[in-house]
Amino acid sequence: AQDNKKVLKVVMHSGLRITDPIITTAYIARNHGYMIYDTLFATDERFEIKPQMLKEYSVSDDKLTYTFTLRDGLKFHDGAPVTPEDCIASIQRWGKRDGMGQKLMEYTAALKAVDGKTFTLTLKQPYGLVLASLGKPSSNVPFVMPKRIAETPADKNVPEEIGSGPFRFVKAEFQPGLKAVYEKNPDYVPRSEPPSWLAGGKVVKLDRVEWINIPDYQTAVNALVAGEIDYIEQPPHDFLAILKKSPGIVINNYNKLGFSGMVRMNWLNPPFDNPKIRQAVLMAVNQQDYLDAQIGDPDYMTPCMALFICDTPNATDAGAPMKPDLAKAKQLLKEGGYDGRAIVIMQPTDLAIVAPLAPVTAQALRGIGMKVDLQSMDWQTLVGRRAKQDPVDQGGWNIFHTTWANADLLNPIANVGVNGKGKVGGWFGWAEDAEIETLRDAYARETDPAKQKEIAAAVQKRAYDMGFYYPTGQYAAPLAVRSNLTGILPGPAPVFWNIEKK
Amino acid sequence: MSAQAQAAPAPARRARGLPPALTHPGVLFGLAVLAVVLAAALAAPWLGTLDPIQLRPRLRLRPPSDAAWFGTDAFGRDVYSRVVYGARVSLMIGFCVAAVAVALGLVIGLVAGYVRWLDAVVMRVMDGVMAIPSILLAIALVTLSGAGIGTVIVAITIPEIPRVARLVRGVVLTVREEPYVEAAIGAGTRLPLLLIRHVLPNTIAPLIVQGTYVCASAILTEAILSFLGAGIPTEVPSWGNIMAEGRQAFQLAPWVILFPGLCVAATVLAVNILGDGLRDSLDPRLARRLGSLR
Amino acid sequence: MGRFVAGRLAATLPVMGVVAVIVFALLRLAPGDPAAILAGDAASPEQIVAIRARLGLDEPMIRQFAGWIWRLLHGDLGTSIISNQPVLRLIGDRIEPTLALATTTILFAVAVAVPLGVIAAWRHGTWIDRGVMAFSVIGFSVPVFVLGYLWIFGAAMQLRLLPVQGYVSITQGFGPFIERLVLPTLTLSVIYIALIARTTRASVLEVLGEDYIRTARAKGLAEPRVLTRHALRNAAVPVISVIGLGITLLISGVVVTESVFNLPGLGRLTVDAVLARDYPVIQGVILLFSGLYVLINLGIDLAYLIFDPRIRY
Amino acid sequence: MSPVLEIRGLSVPLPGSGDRAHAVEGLSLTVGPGEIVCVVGESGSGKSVTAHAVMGLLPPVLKPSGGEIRLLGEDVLAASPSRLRALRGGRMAMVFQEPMTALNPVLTVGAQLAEVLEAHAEGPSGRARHERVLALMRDVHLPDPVRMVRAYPHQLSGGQRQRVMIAMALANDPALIIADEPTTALDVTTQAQILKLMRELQARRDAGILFITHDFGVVAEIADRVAVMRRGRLVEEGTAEAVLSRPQDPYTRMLIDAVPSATPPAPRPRPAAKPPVLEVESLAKTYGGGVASGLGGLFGRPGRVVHALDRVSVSLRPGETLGVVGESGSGKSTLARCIARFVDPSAGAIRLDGADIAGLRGRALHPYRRRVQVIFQDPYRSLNPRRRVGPSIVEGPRNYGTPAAVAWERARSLMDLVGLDPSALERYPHEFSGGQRQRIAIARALAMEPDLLIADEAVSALDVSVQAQVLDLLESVRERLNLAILFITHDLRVAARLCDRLIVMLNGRVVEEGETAAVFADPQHAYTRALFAAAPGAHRREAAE
Ligand SMILES: Nc1ncnc2c1ncn2[C@@H]1O[C@H](COP(=O)(O)OP(=O)(O)OP(=O)(O)O)[C@@H](O)[C@H]1O
Ligand SMILES: Nc1ncnc2c1ncn2[C@@H]1O[C@H](COP(=O)(O)OP(=O)(O)OP(=O)(O)O)[C@@H](O)[C@H]1O
Ligand SMILES: [Mg+2]
Ligand SMILES: [Mg+2]
Repeated sequence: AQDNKKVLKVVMHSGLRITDPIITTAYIARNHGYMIYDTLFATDERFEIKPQMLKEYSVSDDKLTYTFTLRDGLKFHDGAPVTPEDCIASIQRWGKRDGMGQKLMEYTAALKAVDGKTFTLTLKQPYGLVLASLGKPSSNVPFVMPKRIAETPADKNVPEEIGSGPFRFVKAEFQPGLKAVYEKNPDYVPRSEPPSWLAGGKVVKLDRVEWINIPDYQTAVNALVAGEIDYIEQPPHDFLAILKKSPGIVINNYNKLGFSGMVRMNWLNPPFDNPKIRQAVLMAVNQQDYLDAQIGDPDYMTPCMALFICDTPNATDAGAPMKPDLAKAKQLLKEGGYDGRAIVIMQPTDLAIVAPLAPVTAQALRGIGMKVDLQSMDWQTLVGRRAKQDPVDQGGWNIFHTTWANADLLNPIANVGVNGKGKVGGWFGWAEDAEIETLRDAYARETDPAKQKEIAAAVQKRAYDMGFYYPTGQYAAPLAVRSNLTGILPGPAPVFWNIEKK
Repeated sequence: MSAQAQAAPAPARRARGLPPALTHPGVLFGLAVLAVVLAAALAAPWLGTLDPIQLRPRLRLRPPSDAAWFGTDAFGRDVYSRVVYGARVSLMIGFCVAAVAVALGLVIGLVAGYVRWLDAVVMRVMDGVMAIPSILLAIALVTLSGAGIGTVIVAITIPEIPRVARLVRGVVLTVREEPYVEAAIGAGTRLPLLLIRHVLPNTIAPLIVQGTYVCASAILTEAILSFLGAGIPTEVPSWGNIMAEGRQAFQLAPWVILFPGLCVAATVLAVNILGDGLRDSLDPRLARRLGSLR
Repeated sequence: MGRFVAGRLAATLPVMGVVAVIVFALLRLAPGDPAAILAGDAASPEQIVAIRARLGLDEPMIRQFAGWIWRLLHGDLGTSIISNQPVLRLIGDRIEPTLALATTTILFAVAVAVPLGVIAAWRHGTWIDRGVMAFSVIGFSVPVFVLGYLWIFGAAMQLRLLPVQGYVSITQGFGPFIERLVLPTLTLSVIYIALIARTTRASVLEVLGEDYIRTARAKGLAEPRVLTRHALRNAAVPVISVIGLGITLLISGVVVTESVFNLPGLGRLTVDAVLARDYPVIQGVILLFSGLYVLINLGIDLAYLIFDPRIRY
Repeated sequence: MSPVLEIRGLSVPLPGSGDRAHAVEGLSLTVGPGEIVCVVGESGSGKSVTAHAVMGLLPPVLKPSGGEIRLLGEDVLAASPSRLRALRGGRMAMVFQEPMTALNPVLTVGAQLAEVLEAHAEGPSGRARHERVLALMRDVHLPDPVRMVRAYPHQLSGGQRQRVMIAMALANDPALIIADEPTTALDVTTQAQILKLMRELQARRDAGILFITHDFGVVAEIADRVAVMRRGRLVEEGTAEAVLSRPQDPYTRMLIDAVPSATPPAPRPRPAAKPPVLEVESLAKTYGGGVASGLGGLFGRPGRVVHALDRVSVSLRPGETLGVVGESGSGKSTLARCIARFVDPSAGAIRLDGADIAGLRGRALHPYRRRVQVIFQDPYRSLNPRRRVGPSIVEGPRNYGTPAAVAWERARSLMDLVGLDPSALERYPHEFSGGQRQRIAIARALAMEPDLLIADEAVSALDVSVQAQVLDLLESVRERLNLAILFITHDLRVAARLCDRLIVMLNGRVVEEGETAAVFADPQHAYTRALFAAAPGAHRREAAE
């Protein structure tokens, strides 16, 4: 039998179903990606982008050509060496799906292999986010796959799970939605630096990691207390108080960056086609209410109006409504000519972390005299429906809520909430604003961090003024683990290298 | 194959339906409990309740106290108020599902039982509906048309219809052989009147009994649908969705699930006991067993 | 007999056809879009459209239906949209826990309920009868998931008698296998004990009024013999019906029980698939369930043949 | 010689709101060894309660309140449950009325027989038991016992089942056999065989037999002594000869007088020949066989083919009564149901006043329905239990457009005609006795002013005394309304009393046809002769006269 000490049983926040971290932005697929794939660059705990698969890289003086050289000993799980062609195909596929990737591709003139270890990326004009994009910590992460797999169309699931990462996927034991098993990749050559966030040496100290999906958190928590599992990625906050008191359980807030929620209005449908009314909503809601309803425990919540996340380089208060102002909200409603129509708010009842947000919004809107139609549905229905650009009476919608890992919101390019492209190329809700797009372009081209910060502040101000979205506050989603686990790395995503079971 | 089909009425030598049933202790008990629940549901605004959907995020998961008799839930809503108002929804679901399933099942069963050439086709469709696991059918129906009381009622009702239809058809097949039905045909009574006057009354007793069981199981199914995330919107409190929302905090705040749970159990219990009582007092077979040497 | 079985199997075809049409139509009419689900949060509408086209979901319904039926007739249930696995394999992976749970539940329920029902009928009107009936009614009245939590809380968390959750295949040893099935079985069987005990009671009660029971007594037979040999055998048909019906009803309980006890069974596969609009999986599973339903009904009819020599097909 | 059974002062109170205080009151009765004692009396007189009390099989609601029952001197009422079990099937045994339901349908005949032997410790075991079962079956003249032990009850005819019951009763050589109307459910020929068997066994085994019946024909056939019960009390007792020929009690006399005589009355003057109302020509009806069941056949299965009617021709004039006799299953009801068009005939013609209605369906039939009315056998099931009598009666006329007031008026006068109070219209069927219900059914039929009345075993389920009243009623109605009546019965004596002409049916065919008197005087077909021979009471009466 296996050595129990070397097997980690984990309950992740959701079951793994889609194994392609490029086709989907789902975090579970991203986490799966970190298990089996490796990345060219990686973000470390000081938000610096460090080479990961690369031995070295250089930038030409005109800032137009980046030259990347791969480390030695990189091998895919099928035994083939990692080549520049694999990297190029992987970047190209990612570039079709990811927001930052698409932006990077807009600026890219060519990706070329130079020799067996080296390839270049040539830009059309200088672009400030090349490394930030390639070293992107969260969805979609530009993972490196073999060329033959990376050539799968970007809108089709990859047929095989082959990477060059520290773990191998045990396909035979994969039960979609239930169980995913990873084993140590013995051929993996870690970097020599100590691990830091997603960068540094990925040293695997376990033989096997089993992701088990227990959809009922009550049961998952009981199983952790009973020692049947070792690790719960996101126990609901209500359980943390109990878990803290349970012997043998440790709460680990590995992800200091945390998470946040957003209230998103649909610009295509009245009344939110009117900026005054979007403004009214922003004046009516109260971040504290959201956090109280969603998290409850002050230890795990941080009010924060910075759209690019507090305590990160782009954090600012610019443009944020600091307090709810109901009188102002009502006045804005009147000015905007709100006609009393019912606002369709979609509430996903099966997603515990998002579910509490909608009723809070509903109550706030009612508070300023709006009519609300709070519709319950499962998350998947919501996901399907929010993609509809139709009017409300034809299956469209007015408001939905969602949550993000803050790692995805750190700048105006990554944060899809401030995308102003509208019906074509925009994000659900389809905010359309030429001014913000100009600002985002400027941000992308800017290479000076200080200037970038200024532009980010301007984007934020514009986003608040136009009512792009309302942040419902930041929260921590700590792990609950058995106390015999050590070496859990802090970072923006849960990773399983460096963990030891004592 | 239906066990229910065999529940055909023997010629009721005692007849005249309900009155004797009203003296059965089970029937009385069931009706009494239902009356109390119904009264509470109707009088909800006058029973010291608060707005059941008013959120008070800062007061979440408080244990029962003077301010909140049954405690508060994860949104800080008053569980007592939600349970009292929830009675409306749960009872409505129980009654509506029972009424609609019985009504439609009755029509389908009558037609299938009497119109021979339609029988095979109709019953094949009913078999098909029955073959689909009812909970999956219900989930699919709820996702199809969006969560709402109406949808949930429809979704719970549809899988019940074939069972009622089978029951009615069984009764009809037996009754249509009764000499008094032939006598009525001989007297020139046309089909619709024949069904209404001679066949329908025989289906009433088994249908009332079946209706109570459908009602009880509908209340439970609503809870299960909520548990699986395909139930009534949380804006509208029902016992099922109060429990489903409270299950996360089952060990932390057991009161959220306890009180609606007790209400469901008590109501379903009462309805079931009522059904058993009605069956015992309306079913002539039992009377036969208890008497007669033959 | 062989002809009867063949005839019955042929008669299932229209039922399965009805099921196929209902399921397909229902699913395609439901809102929600597997492409959007596949794409994830940050996807743009254009990307979703592309995925939909790639999956063939933008074709006319009739074409999709015909294609599905065509492949079905060739034994191909299709491939999951979401996880890219063959539906047959998904079902194969998940069938054991469900089958195991269903089997233990039915066996346990029958073993407990039939004697209870017989005794209640025999002692009709006494406190034993009332006790059994009260238990049955209460068993009917508690939502399954509440019962499950109570078991976990009591037996697994407080007393530490049994594991909280999970499933171990019978191939890895009978002990651990059964250990993990005890609580789910207890949870799920309560309602079936109630159902079966009630039916048994009613059926035996009715049979006890029959002339041949009087004949048996007139022969001077002892009561246990009258009850088992004469009453129960004749009461068997409705009891078997209700057991069969119970198996088909089991599925809703299984869905919940599997969630509460984290059993990797078909119930959860289906609910997940419904929520994710994973059409091929839902279609496959529902077809399987309804096929099972039809087979069970056939089994019940065959059991009638065994239990009642009067029935000859 | 000490009696096998001695009942002294037995009283069994009735629970609650019965129509009288006691089911049985102060009953005393003895049965000696080798003696057949017949208990007669109208329905509800307490015969079965007495029998069950002896067996200790009374339902819990009925508890003897006084008196004693001694079986070979042992008090049965005082016996413990286990002693009682030993006595039952051992010292005493019982044969029940309904052979169709008294045997367990899911056990083989052999198993059920063997069980009686098993249940009693002194019985044989193993091979010997099997031999004994076969011997018993031979004793009761069951054909091919070796094969029949493995048969299930439904594979046996009613008469054979009753033989099995008797064999079961004989198994442990009981001292007392109680037979509760053992032949009532059987047709005459079978009945005759069973009675013969009982007599033969009693002669051979010397057991005492308590034989319950309401049929004086049967009494005349087998009784040594007769006890007459009425409303729970014994009203008369004596030897068969004495009671039958010199009844003392008026009740007994009434019962005996009510038995229809086996000789037909002189042919009554009939109205001048008018064209027939009904002409049935080569009527055939086949049950089963796929095609007819339409769409059902697609999913169902073809069944066994039964030729229930085979080229039957019948004609009937106004004011005339045609009797249809024949054993069970001979197609009598099928004929009636075809003529009334409750079923579709397979071939042939049915002409009502010349119009062929055999092929009509649905609405086309509507105008003809009024003219043919049927009275059914079971008075309990032929009235809708949930409707008052009045609406049941006016329903038909209203269907044909008679104004409500007229229909109700007619209903009231019909109540008068059938000898019921008009207030009966306001009551429910369960408030009436069987005989009264049959009158209501006749009134309902007459309300339609039919040309043809079909009475399908309309008096078979009734007590002799009630039977006589209903026959009188039919007779008077026929006179007054000049009705044609098709009278179906299996009882020759009843047929003789009412019918002008007779047809005898066998296996769906008419085997004999003629004027009643002629058929009685000189039956042509062997089967008709067998029917006459089997009629209970035939010999003794002949002997007596
Ligand atoms: N279980 C019972 N409960 C109450 N009354 C009963 C019961 N069984 C019989 N009786 C009543 O006892 C009386 C005698 O009934 P019993 O069955 O002995 O009549 P019977 O002479 O056998 O009539 P039949 O010829 O119809 O068989 C009737 O008034 C009947 O209603
Ligand atoms: N609906 C039916 N389906 C199939 N066979 C039938 C049906 N009705 C009657 N039969 C068969 O037709 C034959 C004649 O039956 P019918 O009822 O006419 O006999 P009967 O002379 O009235 O007998 P009884 O004296 O028992 O009433 C029987 O063999 C019977 O089994
Ligand atoms: Mg009797
Ligand atoms: Mg007949």
